[in-house]
Amino acid sequence: MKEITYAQAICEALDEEMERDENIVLLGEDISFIGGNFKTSVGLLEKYGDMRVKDTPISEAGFVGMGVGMALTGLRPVIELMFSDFLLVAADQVINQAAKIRYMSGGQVNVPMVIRAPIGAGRSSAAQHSQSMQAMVSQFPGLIVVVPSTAQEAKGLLKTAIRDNNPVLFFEHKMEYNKKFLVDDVVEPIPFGKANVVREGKDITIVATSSLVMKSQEAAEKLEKEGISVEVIDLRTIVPLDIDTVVESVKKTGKLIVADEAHERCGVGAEIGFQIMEKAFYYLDAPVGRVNTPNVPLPFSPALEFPIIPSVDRIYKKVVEMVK
Amino acid sequence: MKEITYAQAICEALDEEMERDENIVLLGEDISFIGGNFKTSVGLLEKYGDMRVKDTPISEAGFVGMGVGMALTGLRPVIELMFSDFLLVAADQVINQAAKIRYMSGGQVNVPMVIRAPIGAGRSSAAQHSQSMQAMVSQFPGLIVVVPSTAQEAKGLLKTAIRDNNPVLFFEHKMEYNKKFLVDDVVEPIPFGKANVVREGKDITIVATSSLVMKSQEAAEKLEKEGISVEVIDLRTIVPLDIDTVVESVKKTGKLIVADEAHERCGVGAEIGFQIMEKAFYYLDAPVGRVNTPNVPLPFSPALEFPIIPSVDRIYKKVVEMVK
Amino acid sequence: MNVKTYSKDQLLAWYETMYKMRRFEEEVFEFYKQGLMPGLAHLYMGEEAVATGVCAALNDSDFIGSTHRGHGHLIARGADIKRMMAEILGKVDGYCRGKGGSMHIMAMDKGILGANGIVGGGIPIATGAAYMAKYKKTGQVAVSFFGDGASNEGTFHESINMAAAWDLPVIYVLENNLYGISVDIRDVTNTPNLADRAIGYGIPGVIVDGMDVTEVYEAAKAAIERARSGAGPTLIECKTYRWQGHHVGDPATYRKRKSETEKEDWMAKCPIDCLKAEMLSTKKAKASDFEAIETAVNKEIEESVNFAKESPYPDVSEVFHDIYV
Amino acid sequence: MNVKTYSKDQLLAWYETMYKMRRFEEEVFEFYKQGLMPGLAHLYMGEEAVATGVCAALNDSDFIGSTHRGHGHLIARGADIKRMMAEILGKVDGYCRGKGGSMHIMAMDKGILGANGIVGGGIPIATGAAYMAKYKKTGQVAVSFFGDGASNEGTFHESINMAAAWDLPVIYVLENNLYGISVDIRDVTNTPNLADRAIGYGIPGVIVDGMDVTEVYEAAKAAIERARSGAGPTLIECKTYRWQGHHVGDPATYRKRKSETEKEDWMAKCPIDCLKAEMLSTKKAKASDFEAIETAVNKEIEESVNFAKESPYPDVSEVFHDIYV
Ligand SMILES: Cc1ncc(C[n+]2csc(CCOP(=O)(O)OP(=O)(O)O)c2C)c(N)n1
Ligand SMILES: Cc1ncc(C[n+]2csc(CCOP(=O)(O)OP(=O)(O)O)c2C)c(N)n1
Ligand SMILES: [Mg+2]
Ligand SMILES: [Mg+2]
Repeated sequence: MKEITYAQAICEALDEEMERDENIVLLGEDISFIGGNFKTSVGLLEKYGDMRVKDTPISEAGFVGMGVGMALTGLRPVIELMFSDFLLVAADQVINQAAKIRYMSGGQVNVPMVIRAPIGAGRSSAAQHSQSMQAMVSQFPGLIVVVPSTAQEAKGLLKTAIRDNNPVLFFEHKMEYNKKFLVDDVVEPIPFGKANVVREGKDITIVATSSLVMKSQEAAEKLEKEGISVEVIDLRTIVPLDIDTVVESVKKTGKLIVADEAHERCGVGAEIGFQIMEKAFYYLDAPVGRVNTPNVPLPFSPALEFPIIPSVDRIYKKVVEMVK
Repeated sequence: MKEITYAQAICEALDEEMERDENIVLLGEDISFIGGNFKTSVGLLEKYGDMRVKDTPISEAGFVGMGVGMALTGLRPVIELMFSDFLLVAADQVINQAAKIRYMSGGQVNVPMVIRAPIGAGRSSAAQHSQSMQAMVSQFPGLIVVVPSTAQEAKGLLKTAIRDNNPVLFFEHKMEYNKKFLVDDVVEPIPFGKANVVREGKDITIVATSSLVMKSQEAAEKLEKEGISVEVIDLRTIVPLDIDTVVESVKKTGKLIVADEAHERCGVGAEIGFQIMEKAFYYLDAPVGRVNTPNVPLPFSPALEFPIIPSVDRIYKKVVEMVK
Repeated sequence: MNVKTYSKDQLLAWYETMYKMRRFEEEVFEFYKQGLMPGLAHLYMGEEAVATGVCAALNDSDFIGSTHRGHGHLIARGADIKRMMAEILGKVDGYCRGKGGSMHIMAMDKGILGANGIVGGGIPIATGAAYMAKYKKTGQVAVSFFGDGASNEGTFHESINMAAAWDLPVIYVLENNLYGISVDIRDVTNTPNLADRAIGYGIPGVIVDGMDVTEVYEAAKAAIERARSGAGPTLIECKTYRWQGHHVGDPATYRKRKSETEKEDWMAKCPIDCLKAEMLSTKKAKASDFEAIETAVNKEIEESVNFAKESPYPDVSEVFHDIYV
Repeated sequence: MNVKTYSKDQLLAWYETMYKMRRFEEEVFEFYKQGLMPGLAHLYMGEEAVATGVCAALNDSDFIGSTHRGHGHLIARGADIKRMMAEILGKVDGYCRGKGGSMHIMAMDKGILGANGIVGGGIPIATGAAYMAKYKKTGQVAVSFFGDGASNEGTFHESINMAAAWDLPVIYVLENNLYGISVDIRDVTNTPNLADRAIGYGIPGVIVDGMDVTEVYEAAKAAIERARSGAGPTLIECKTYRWQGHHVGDPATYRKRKSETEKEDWMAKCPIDCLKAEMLSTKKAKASDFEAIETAVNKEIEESVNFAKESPYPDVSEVFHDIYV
């Protein structure tokens, strides 16, 4: 075990995978000389050279599309978008191209590429740099959508993403980058589509993504002191979705909250809530609850931003509301 | 009353509004000389000239962004995207700019613009020309999302869209364009956020969007002969969402199907189903059902495409499954 | 037309390729008229010299990226016309098992990175193949075909800029057929020669007569050599014209706005007829040489039509295959 | 520096504007260092002559579109620095009631279409304002400011092409400060002068010394006259440099890759100091003239700092306002 930051864990996953497979090439803005805007590729330029760690111009559609071409011809590009908000500039290449080419070709080809992108609010970055794009991309078949929680999870899931032969959207939470976590000395790839029960409980289940896993655990600890026993599930991947683990948990607890930082409408909470209604209707003791960013653009001022970020407190209150 | 096609109804709405307000300017590919790829602007070039009916280059991000600038400075652009799939090429301008500028400016400005775009499968247009983008854009606050059903509805709702001071995504169903409908001689704007009960029933409610309203009505007629009474609600707008009308109906019928052609995951069905669970949990006799395009890209071959399109038959079967 | 430099075999091979494209698409058009074809198709008729000249200068292991108007590119790369035909009819023996259709035919075994339904969508993809070739030092090059209309998409700009900055082995072949659907390129740019855009990226921009296969071949050969040598990309603008409307069924009323005889003037430059006439008049070949080719091609086309018609539709279970590996 | 042509008042007005920008951002930097400022800010220091020269040539009713590095553009257009300061601190008296922050200040009353957090995102928006002006025949022009990095976004290409095709009254001001964050523009383009890209659109591309307010003014004036006369857009590339890192707190280690003294060499060309020195040496003005300006500006800055600090944060209920009309 060692203590490293979430950013370092990403770095290590990239490094270990690049060392293993020379077909892995990194593309992105400011990833080489300065090691990435969030310092997730420090030292890789020096080690792997500038054809494998490529600083791109500010041309997201262009370099994501280039990644698609690289993936079709034998490479395994790992692309960094500096903020997940910029997916919108490259959306056609991600959703109309990468996600669909295998299907449109009748299975002739794979598109083994990873797009890494930071999500989340909390830095007063305002409406164009604070979004969480995991719900939007989940609408479209053909993509795998990963929302890692801790540094350990991020490292293991990123390895899986890089080895996967499908286009993977890998969302890192920008508020976690500088936090320290305990991480195993050797981290193996973590399989996709298998949610992780990180805390057992019996009164209510929270299924959470990304940093909301840690926030849910924190809320659960507080709630335990008040006699409420909370089960927390780290969803890990939205696509594929491990609904079975959630169903099992709900059969036990009878109550469910879905916590995801994307906007509420047509979000991950709606999808999981709907599926639980289909698959565990008669076990539910109450309607499923959700904790999201409300349907407003992210405001700049901390006086406005903090109240709407899904927080430990908001999760705590939602549990109390549903359990009491 | 007169009989006109859905495309003609769109044309008429554009014409009547342009006549009324010289600030309305149309932009899009092939909209002027040939009157639009789906013939929804025939005759308008001749009547309003080429500064008001402008054929653009194939530069969707550019001309949608231009529309934003026009809207900020007093015009009311109405932009045609030839297929809703191409929203992805212009997604940043729609979602990061148009949807957020009012908010980011603290309410200083409005962005009165309409983006019209055809949705839907059924023409063997394959994965990049058959998508239904209404669920994706609904994720993002700041946009109004309209999904008209008949020609009459399209005409009335398009007028409202053009007079609205917010960015409006207006999705027309491409399989309707050439169909004939009875339309009132004078069509008034239809308010947003007010769903329309188009058929009363007592055993189950279907809330549907776009062409699935007509398909649901057709299914309901068949079902009536078999003694099943179906209430059909035309949702009209996804944002704002008139959940109250759906709740009222479900209180009566106890059962709900949501029919929308976008992909299932994180779709309109998930959102409405979730809200119904929250707001009418104890009235529901069964889990909410949904009829969507399954989570696969749209295939080209009719042998593959037809079975997955939300059809009268699929709606019919879903009702039978839920009512029996 | 510079037929002198080339051997009879070479010239006849080009003739054969162009003739095959033309015949192929005549049958596609028939499919449409007979209501046999699902969806639409965008015919390359009239532009045959472009794909033929460019692909003749490529090695077998090189890559091409194609467009919605892709039949010609694919045939020039030697794609199996039986499987193309079957794909166009949505049959299971098609290249994409019926999932792609005319606008999405891909043939990775021929280095064909796919046709593309998104205008401009394929330009960065071909550029990525060139990046691979440069990094892996494979000596391959990539050709990106696209239209005048596509040159106004942001991806054109972004891709060429990166290729120029990094000397990627890619050739951008701009098929300027004057129109993007109904829109005259001259109404939506201020650039009489789109090849001039190359200047802004510090790469060569070449204009060629896209109706003359020899001229296209020469420009492509030079650009490909340059790319393979590590000197970077070239933009080649081929001036050409499509005989048919934008897609089968388009009446193309917009053509007469600038000139009543626009279509007829261009048809007089038919790349196939002109090559034949030039070879006959310079005695490079005899009428019987052409007849032999035509007979053989017609037979092949007939076979491919029958193959496609007889091929079954995919089973509905296929809907759920091929999304994820 | 061509100070001769201009009146003392004119020159001192430019001095004042540039000095105000500099002082404004020194205080923003202080906010950051003292932990008073939420988020980040991108400082314009060093580039003051560009916005000053361009905006001096505009009429009050014209439009500008700004970027993430927008303080200078706004001040040059006469935006209220009190409300700018308050916005940067996220206060309710800010231009955007605290909802936008440094990167999204908008001031429609000054024709400022907004700063923009998306690189390249503002270019089509400014172009749209020009479309409005042309259609409504208002005689207004629009200026779009953006960086060297932004010139590699697709929106740059698409917007300029449309403006050129339709002779829209818009001026594209490319602030080439050599870097997009840490990326040296010379590593990601093959185009020593980005102004050359104008050739591909058939419009004038002008290169100016962005450290010299008089040169910028002259180029802007010519381009604006051209635009207003209906002759269409111009691309002006201003060669400039930013004193600070990409944003407050960026150590900017990447600068020394090409030259150890890169920053110092550029700082020696400080647009403010150089104008002052030139005016003093040519006896256009006396030291006391500058002192008077500086004192007045410093007072105004101090007031704006106090105003911003004292302004309250918006009430949390504001979260749900201003999304829809
Ligand atoms: C992004 C996008 N925008 C618009 C279209 C619709 N469309 C299909 S082909 C076409 C014209 C393309 O013109 P050009 O690039 O010149 O190719 P050509 O058809 O002339 O060969 C258009 C506008 C599309 N498929 N994709
Ligand atoms: C679409 C998009 N991509 C990337 C970024 C991150 N980013 C912010 S500023 C910047 C550099 C911009 O460089 P340039 O246009 O030269 O402007 P400068 O900062 O030098 O003034 C980048 C990459 C962004 N905000 N938007
Ligand atoms: Mg064309
Ligand atoms: Mg710069």
